[in-house]
Amino acid sequence: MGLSPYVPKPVKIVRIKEETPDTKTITIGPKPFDFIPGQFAMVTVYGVGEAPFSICSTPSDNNLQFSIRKMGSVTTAIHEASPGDEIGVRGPYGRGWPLGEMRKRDILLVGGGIGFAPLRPLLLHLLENSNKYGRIAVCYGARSPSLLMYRDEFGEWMERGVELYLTVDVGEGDWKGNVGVVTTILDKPNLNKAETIVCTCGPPVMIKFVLKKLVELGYSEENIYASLESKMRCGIGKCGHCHFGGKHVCVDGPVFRYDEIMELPRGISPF
Amino acid sequence: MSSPEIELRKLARNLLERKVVDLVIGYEDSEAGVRPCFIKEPGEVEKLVWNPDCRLSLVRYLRGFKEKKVGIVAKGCDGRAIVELIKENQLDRKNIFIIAVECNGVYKPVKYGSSKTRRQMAEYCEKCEVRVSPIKDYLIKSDEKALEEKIPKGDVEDLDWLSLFRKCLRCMACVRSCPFCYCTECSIEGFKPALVHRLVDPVELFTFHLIRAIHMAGRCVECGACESSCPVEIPLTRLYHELNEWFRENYGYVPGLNLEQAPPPLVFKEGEKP
Amino acid sequence: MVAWKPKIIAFTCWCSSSGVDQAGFEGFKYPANVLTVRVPCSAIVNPSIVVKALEEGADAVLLTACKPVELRKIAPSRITEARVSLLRRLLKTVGVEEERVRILWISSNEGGVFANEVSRIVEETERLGPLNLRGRMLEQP
Amino acid sequence: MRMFSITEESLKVFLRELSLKHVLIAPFERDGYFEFDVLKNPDVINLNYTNTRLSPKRFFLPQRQLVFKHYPRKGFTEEPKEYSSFVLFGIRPCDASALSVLDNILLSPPYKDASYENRRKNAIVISLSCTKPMAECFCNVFETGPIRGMGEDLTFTPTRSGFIVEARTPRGVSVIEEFGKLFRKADGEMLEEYSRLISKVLDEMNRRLKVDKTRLIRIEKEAGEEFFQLNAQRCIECSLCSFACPLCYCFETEDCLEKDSYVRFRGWDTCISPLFTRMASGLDPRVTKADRLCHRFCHKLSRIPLAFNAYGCVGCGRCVSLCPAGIDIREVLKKWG
Repeated sequence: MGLSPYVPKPVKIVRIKEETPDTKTITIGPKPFDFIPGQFAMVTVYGVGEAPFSICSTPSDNNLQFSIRKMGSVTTAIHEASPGDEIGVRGPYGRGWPLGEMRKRDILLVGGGIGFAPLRPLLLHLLENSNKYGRIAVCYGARSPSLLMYRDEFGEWMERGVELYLTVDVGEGDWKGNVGVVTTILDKPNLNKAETIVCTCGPPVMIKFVLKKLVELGYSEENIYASLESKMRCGIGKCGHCHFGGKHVCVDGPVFRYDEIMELPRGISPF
Repeated sequence: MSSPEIELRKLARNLLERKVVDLVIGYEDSEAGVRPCFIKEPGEVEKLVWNPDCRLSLVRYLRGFKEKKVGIVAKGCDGRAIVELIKENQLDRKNIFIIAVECNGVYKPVKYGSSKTRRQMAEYCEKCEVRVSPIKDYLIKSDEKALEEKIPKGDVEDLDWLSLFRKCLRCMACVRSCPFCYCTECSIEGFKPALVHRLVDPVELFTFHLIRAIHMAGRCVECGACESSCPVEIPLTRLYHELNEWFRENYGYVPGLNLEQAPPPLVFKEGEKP
Repeated sequence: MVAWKPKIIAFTCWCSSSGVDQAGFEGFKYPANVLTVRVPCSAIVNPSIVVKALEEGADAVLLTACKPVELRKIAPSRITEARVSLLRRLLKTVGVEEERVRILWISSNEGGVFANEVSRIVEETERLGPLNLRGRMLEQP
Repeated sequence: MRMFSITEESLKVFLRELSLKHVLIAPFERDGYFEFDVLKNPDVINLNYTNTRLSPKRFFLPQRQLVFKHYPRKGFTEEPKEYSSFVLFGIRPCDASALSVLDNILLSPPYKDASYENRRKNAIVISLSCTKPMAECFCNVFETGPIRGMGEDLTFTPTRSGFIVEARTPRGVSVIEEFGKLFRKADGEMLEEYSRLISKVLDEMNRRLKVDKTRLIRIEKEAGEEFFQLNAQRCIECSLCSFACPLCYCFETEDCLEKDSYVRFRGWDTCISPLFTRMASGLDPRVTKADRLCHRFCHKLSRIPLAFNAYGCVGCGRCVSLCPAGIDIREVLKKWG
């Protein structure tokens, strides 16, 4: 009998980095599997539980990274862990960002808060292979400047040609940038709107208004993608927790195209 | 159609038309058997029925309509449950219009895969001495004779409770159908470290049933909602009856008989003998 | 084969636990298979915890409490007494010997009494035999 | 030729020999209702039973089972490897069909549910046809009965002169070959009676409830608020419907600590529970009871068909009969079928 698909592989935590006051990025390695940007993995804290997390490191990295916000029992246990501890991981699961579609096109990434985690592997992958893709723009918003993730990498991204637009809901300290929700800066990137691929992730309310605004601004509906979230127990379409309207978030998602999102039933769909 | 049924419909129509109540909770007949129904329009009152299959206590639905004025069809035991819940500050007497119906006992349900199809009176109705709700706004007298078939009285001792508990699925139907299980988070669900885990460990079924029994002691009005909704027919009412007996023997307290007598766990006098 | 020894959990309230300590100081001997758990007051011991202890493998559960007469005003020990009485009735009903849950009145200076009583209880529990709820709940008919 | 016949006396011998060679699970009466359990003595098998109170899914998907045991000291993970084989005799065609639907769901690529696959592989499923369907039954709607189901190895059908046996899978044929002397080839008269019986019982059921199942996909789009709100008022949020259902497969996992290991169990979950979709952040895609009830029906009648190409209901009628609040899936079928 083959190994049951529900059994995680034990790996060691290599590094833990505090990203924001409530979010930590853990690095585990060596990575037990390859993945495409946008896919997720099930992370087990032995004796506590298991939860799905987006992989936020680049596919070419030898380690895996997860940015995890302290929320429930599993995430709290991860926050209390230290380098060298053993956690379980299995994956990769789900459909990632549509890399094939992105060839030679402009790309806009729209993230909100912790929702930038699934966009980071995509951004890093695009930068590594920048000759294959067009211009890259990023609109990123958070509730306050201290909640912006990966702040120390912003400089490097911009050096490598990323148009980075930041915004916060409430400014604090010496914040000089834009204040307002992320939809207020969506018109700033000057891209070829009809041809640009847009990838977005964030809280459901943000996705709702971002999608509306994007269509208003003239981005083409078939080029808009969003990554959704749901409770799940298996990651492979067996446990039934993420079954919404004929689609499993874990198998058919978490990345959905605009028209697929519109077809999802009320509740899971941000609309 | 029996005359209590006609009277019930007339009353419900009257109450709804005069806007005395916002809705009437009663029983309706369907292919799946007699089931609860929620009448909001006077035109719908013809759905209401009253017969010995009306076994599920409707009192558990009252907590969903806290702000509304609700008319409720109540048997003797249901009325007692309302009394007890008012004492526990869960219901407001002003908001409830109790349509008391004189009850001669209900049938034991004949469910899927039963080997006997004979209809019997439920065991807990056999013990019941309160056929009419102790508090009421209107009384509908019965015209029926007592149910035809009685079953012999059994002793609690001759049940093997552990083997009964073993059959339990912990589907929570007993908890959810009970008028008294109004906690928004059940003590056996949300605990960490867990007294009873989320997934059913057969060993914990013993703990589950005993904890529930302790919580029901001195409150259970023996309406049989738990027993009749149990898929594996565990006679839970017998267990809770035994604990009620303890309260009667030690404190002379029988739950739900009047609004004045406070439940013994809430009052504790100096020098009182437990 | 190792002879079976009963496992007894004793929830001791703060006052009576100093009585238990005293039994140790003064050199009274009592069986080692009594595990004491100190609690602030005997009335804090929820019957659910007692049931859980029995399920987890205790053969008997003992609650030691202050004597009701020694307390002023309301007597928490009375609450404990009532609860234990109710729980014993429940256990008897479901077919578990009621002697497996007991209450002992121990003052803070009664080490000797505690040692004597506990020895007696261990003896009586030995006579009752193992409870083995786990095994009984798991067995197939 | 896959049609055989067996007399009632030979059937008794067959069962006795079966129980000696294999672990035999069969229906019998206990405490006033019928139940499946492991039988040592096949004489207590009741062949005239209606159906069992609870579905036989627990033999394939137990209420709680071990997923793995992780030993942190030794640094390795252990999982259950093999499950014992058994013969499930006397399962009704609807419940047998539920197994074939479960095959579709749990064994669909790319990942297979290993423990289910193993149990299924090691089990011989022998069904017993319904010639007198119960009042709650509606297996005709999903073509999962009443005479022939979908997931069984052998179908036994009672007739006036003994039983007609149809071998449905190669494994079924091998069972017949193993007990060859007890079975005879079915003659023309019996075959005729068999096909007559199939249409007769089906007609009888069609008269009670006739629904076009292909139209049920509509429920996803057209499900009105009102119907579900009405039933949600009634629903008491117990998990009886899911636990009794022969193919409610959704599971929950729970991690526990043991003396020297971390263990994970999986077991039945129910979509009626408010915890089913609530995430740790407090976000819940299905907040109201009506939403959850809608999901239960949509999942069975349109979402499983969309995702797995099979219907998520086999019409056994357990949820209809057992629901304390009388919520009736047949009303959904009538409304949108």
